[in-house]
Amino acid sequence: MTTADIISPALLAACAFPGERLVTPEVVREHNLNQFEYDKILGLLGRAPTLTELGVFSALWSEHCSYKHSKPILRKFPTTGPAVVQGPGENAGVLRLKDGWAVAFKIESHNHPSAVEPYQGAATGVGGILRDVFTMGARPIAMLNSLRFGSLDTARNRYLFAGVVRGVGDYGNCVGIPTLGGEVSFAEGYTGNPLVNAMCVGLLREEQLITARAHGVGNVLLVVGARTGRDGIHGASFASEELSEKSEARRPQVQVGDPFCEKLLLEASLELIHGGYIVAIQDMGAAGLTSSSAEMAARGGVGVQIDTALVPTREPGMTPYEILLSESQERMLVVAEPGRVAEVQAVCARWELGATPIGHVTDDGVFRVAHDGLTVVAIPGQRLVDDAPVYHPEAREAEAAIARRSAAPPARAAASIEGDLRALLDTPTIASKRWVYEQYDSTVQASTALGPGSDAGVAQVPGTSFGIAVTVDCNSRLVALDPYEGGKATVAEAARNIACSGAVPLGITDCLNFGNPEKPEVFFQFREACRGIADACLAFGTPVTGGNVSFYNENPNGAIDPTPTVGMVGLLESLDHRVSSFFRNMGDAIIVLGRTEGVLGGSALWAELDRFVGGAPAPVDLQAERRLQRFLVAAARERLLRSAHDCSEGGLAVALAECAIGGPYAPSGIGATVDLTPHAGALDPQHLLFGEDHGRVVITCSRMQADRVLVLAGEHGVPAVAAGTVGERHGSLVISADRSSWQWPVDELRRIFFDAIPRRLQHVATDAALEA
Amino acid sequence: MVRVAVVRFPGSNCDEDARRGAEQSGAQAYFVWHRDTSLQGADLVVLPGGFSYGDYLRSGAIARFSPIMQAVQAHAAAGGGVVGICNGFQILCEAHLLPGALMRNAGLTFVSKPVDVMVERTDTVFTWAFDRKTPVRLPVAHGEGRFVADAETLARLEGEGQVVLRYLKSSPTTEGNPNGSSNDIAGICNAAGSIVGIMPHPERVVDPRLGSADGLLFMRSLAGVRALSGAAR
Amino acid sequence: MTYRVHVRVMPRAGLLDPQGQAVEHALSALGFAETRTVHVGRAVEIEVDAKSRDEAEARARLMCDRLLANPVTEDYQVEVEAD
Amino acid sequence: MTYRVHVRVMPRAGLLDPQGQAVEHALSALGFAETRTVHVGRAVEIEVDAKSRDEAEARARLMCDRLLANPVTEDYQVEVEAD
Ligand SMILES: Nc1ncnc2c1ncn2[C@@H]1O[C@H](COP(=O)(O)OP(=O)(O)O)[C@@H](O)[C@H]1O
Ligand SMILES: [Mg+2]
Repeated sequence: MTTADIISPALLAACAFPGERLVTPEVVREHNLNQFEYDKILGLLGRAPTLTELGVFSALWSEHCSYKHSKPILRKFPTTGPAVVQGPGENAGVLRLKDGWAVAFKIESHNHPSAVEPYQGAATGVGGILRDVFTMGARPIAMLNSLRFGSLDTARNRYLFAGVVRGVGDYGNCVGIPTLGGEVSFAEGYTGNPLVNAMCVGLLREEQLITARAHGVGNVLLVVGARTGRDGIHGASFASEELSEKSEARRPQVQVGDPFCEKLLLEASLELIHGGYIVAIQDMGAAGLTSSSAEMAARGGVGVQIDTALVPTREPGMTPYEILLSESQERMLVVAEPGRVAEVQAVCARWELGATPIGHVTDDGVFRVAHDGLTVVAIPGQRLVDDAPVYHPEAREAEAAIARRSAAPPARAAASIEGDLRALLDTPTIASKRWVYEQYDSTVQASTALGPGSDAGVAQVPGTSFGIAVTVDCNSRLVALDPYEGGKATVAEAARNIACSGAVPLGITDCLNFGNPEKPEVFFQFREACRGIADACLAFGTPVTGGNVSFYNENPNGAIDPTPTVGMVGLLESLDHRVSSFFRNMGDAIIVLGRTEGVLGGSALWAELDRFVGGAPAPVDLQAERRLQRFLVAAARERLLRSAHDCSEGGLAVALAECAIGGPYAPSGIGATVDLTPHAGALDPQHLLFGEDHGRVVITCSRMQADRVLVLAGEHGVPAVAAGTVGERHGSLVISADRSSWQWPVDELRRIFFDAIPRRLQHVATDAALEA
Repeated sequence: MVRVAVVRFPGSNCDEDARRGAEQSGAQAYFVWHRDTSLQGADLVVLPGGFSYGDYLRSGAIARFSPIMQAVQAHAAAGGGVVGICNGFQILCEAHLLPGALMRNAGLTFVSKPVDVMVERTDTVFTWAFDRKTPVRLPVAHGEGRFVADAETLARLEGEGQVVLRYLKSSPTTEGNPNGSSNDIAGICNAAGSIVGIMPHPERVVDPRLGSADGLLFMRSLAGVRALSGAAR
Repeated sequence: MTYRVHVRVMPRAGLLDPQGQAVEHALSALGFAETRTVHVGRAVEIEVDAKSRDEAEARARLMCDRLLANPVTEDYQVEVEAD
Repeated sequence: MTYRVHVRVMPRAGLLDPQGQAVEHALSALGFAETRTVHVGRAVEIEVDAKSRDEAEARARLMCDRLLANPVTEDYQVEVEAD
């Protein structure tokens, strides 16, 4: 029995706010609560809820806040390890780096708001994830973003894409956080339901960590930052239903971001935390004041008393219901000892922010809200959070999905290896994302060691000689075809990207974007993908430190492709060890690591050129991946590597081409001569060049070091074959295998790769033109 | 040691980068708050990059009315060195300490990338450590960097050698002028070379361990401003 | 006939207008104590060939609906300049 | 009295107006063949306390000179809404 169970009914008295609607079955349904949940509320209160209380339950028991369909599955993630300072449950996870430094990081989705209003939806998504990180006491030092859209062939998708990118950029640029990486892909399944996942990474001294637990009876709750308006009321439950005509009607609830205010909030919050002025801090994200206050109280095992009439509002006449559920941006809830309130206000005033006491911590365990003294909410606080319903939906793989795995595409008549590579480099999903990341400030803070464009981004930890590497990844086609292997593959790719940069993978955060979990085939995807992620994390020793679940990503045509995005951070022992993706010097030896079986199931070749998404994806050998990671880090430490690039979509051919094309600001491409005969010459060329087996990396080293590299690979149990030589600038990429050979002028490939996206977007400048 | 005051406006976000860069080069660099009225005996003032007041209305338009700007005006009028980087350049133009204005990029999007620029004038507070015209590669990151001035002003800037930095047109890698600036201008100064505004960010490339030190000589110029005062006046 | 049409696109009432707020503060700091609320939006000036003022206005409204205003976050007003 | 003042700040004629051009293209791509030139600027809406319309207008002009318009690149127009 918890303390909450013994709260006497007298403490739970509350009355309707004058003029508010009666709680009828219809109103309950509007709040997305089912009969079972409503009965639970009746039992918990011992009476009918007021409308305001119903709003509170609706928000906190929404999928978005309560994880009611995902909790039992998420519990299976490995969450502990020697580096874990803070696991899941707080605003962001925290991992230990070295010399007293720690990294706080988290990823979050803002899919539905971005579908309705791409610019503001994406911008406020960035704002939210930033707050999650700096409320831990960490200074944000890097942003990443993972985006999904339907095909760029339609105007609506181009509009969404351009608007989202501008929104992500404008917000992060203004706050002054460099974007160091991300990913964008385009597939039919995201038409009408784009995905916008933003990740933030921050640094703190381990002793500066602060958590979101209200404690100390009598301590004061303050709202800091922007005023509360009527925007985004019920955003949390909006995020927990499918997009429909109805969502269009919700448009007036769009939240508008103010990155300038966020920057002030960031500085003020860090000063409040590091100066020891406050005992707890929590951002007001989804479900605003409701979730921030209720969750802080529940974590601290205390009650809170709030008066909504004290909350500064943007417009007069707001009801307690509206104030509690508003999702106005750039607000924080802070807990301070009564004696320090004046100091808190002084710090905030210096940053031109208001800090207004709105209530205090109580000892009766009740989440109580009054408006001008009239109590409108009185709910047992712990149970409000802990007793959220939990569902165990049915999971069953769709027959069609099983059938797809054993299908193969019709043979293509005029397939040419040369043409196929050109075509693949021209597909927006594979092509350079320079058009995107040039809109993001990637060098502010003067700590960027590797910006966007390489396998992982790397930032220096200021004042030290080491760095952190960051990446986000997900290949949703693989997850769609085989959720378990796809889940493994996602973590494996992230870890490979980190290791290619020379860093040791440390841990992950995840953003699990799926359709409606009440559909058995969707829940199957979810459960299996999570199992794959968990197994990979266990094998790699990279715990899950937090994340976000986004369900109900559907549109009239069905669920999106399952997209469990993984954000990973790694430790780069010394900045001097960092490795970028591109060929560098003529005469360097090219070595191919790993094994190629030539699996085309789920490949970009089939999907993009044959319009066929099917076949069984290659299985992931987690132990082989682990050995590969260790080898890459060891070789980087010995400073043996000139470049390292992993093979993902498009297989060996695309990876080699990307190495030869070079970085976005290289003066030209650089040629190479590669003979894959010793690697896997017996394979059919299509399978050899475009197969998407995992665990493969193309590295280069000086010719003198090649033997040492091969020996080191052998010691680590990593298959490695010397396969060629880096050629001259403006040269050609020549690949041969067995008795065939193919050739491409690198500068032509370069043009295709960098033009693919801009040439499809010639007219989207208009949206930008109309920005006020 | 040279005292460099870095002004922090609400929304500045390259303030720490500028302070650190100046300090690494040997200056004694410190922050002054936009509401302060004294520069605390600064030899040189830096208006750093960022989004002062959110860049609302026009970048730099609101910041120029900050209380500290009176002290900056006085310092400038007395011949003291003032350097504006990116948002700082925009503020200097809005405050009429430098001529012209910085408008929305011609491509309409924010542009973040390295650009190749020529340091054309090497006797200013921000460039004297260069001993001759030198091409450097510096990052830009701005949405409003298109330098605009009337024909007469442009002619004067060119005629008097007040163009400090110019985007290199022919660079194969960075595609030249990133924002449509008149005459490819990336930075200008007043006639004396004591007030300088540039769009690129030298303070972000001062550590060879991070890949480039092309900005170092700018920072050294700041840190050695006395040497200029001695030599140039 | 060529008409000159002035379109004013403003952030919808109730939505946060951070730019308006910033200008409001700046004006009052500059001593314009008499200003109350400020909102900042976009002005678009279009020259349109049309048979009549009414037609010019109707076309301009269509342009707003299709392109010039964001139906999710903005309201607009159209005015045709006297000829 | 409180007056509502509409301020229109437009890029000075002769200066490159990439926003206007982009909108012009987009409109013609959308089939608005009748549009000629388009310019995009800023609309500012201010509520001002003043004794008369004239005073409201004069104050608003002062606001433009000091803050709302950049004299180097922009022109402005002020209109006081009928009360
Ligand atoms: N939305 C984005 N934001 C920032 N950088 C991006 C974005 N999308 C892609 N990039 C960058 O482009 C490069 C290539 O991305 P991607 O094709 O996803 O790489 P990989 O397949 O090797 O993971 C990476 O450096 C990545 O960080
Ligand atoms: Mg890729």
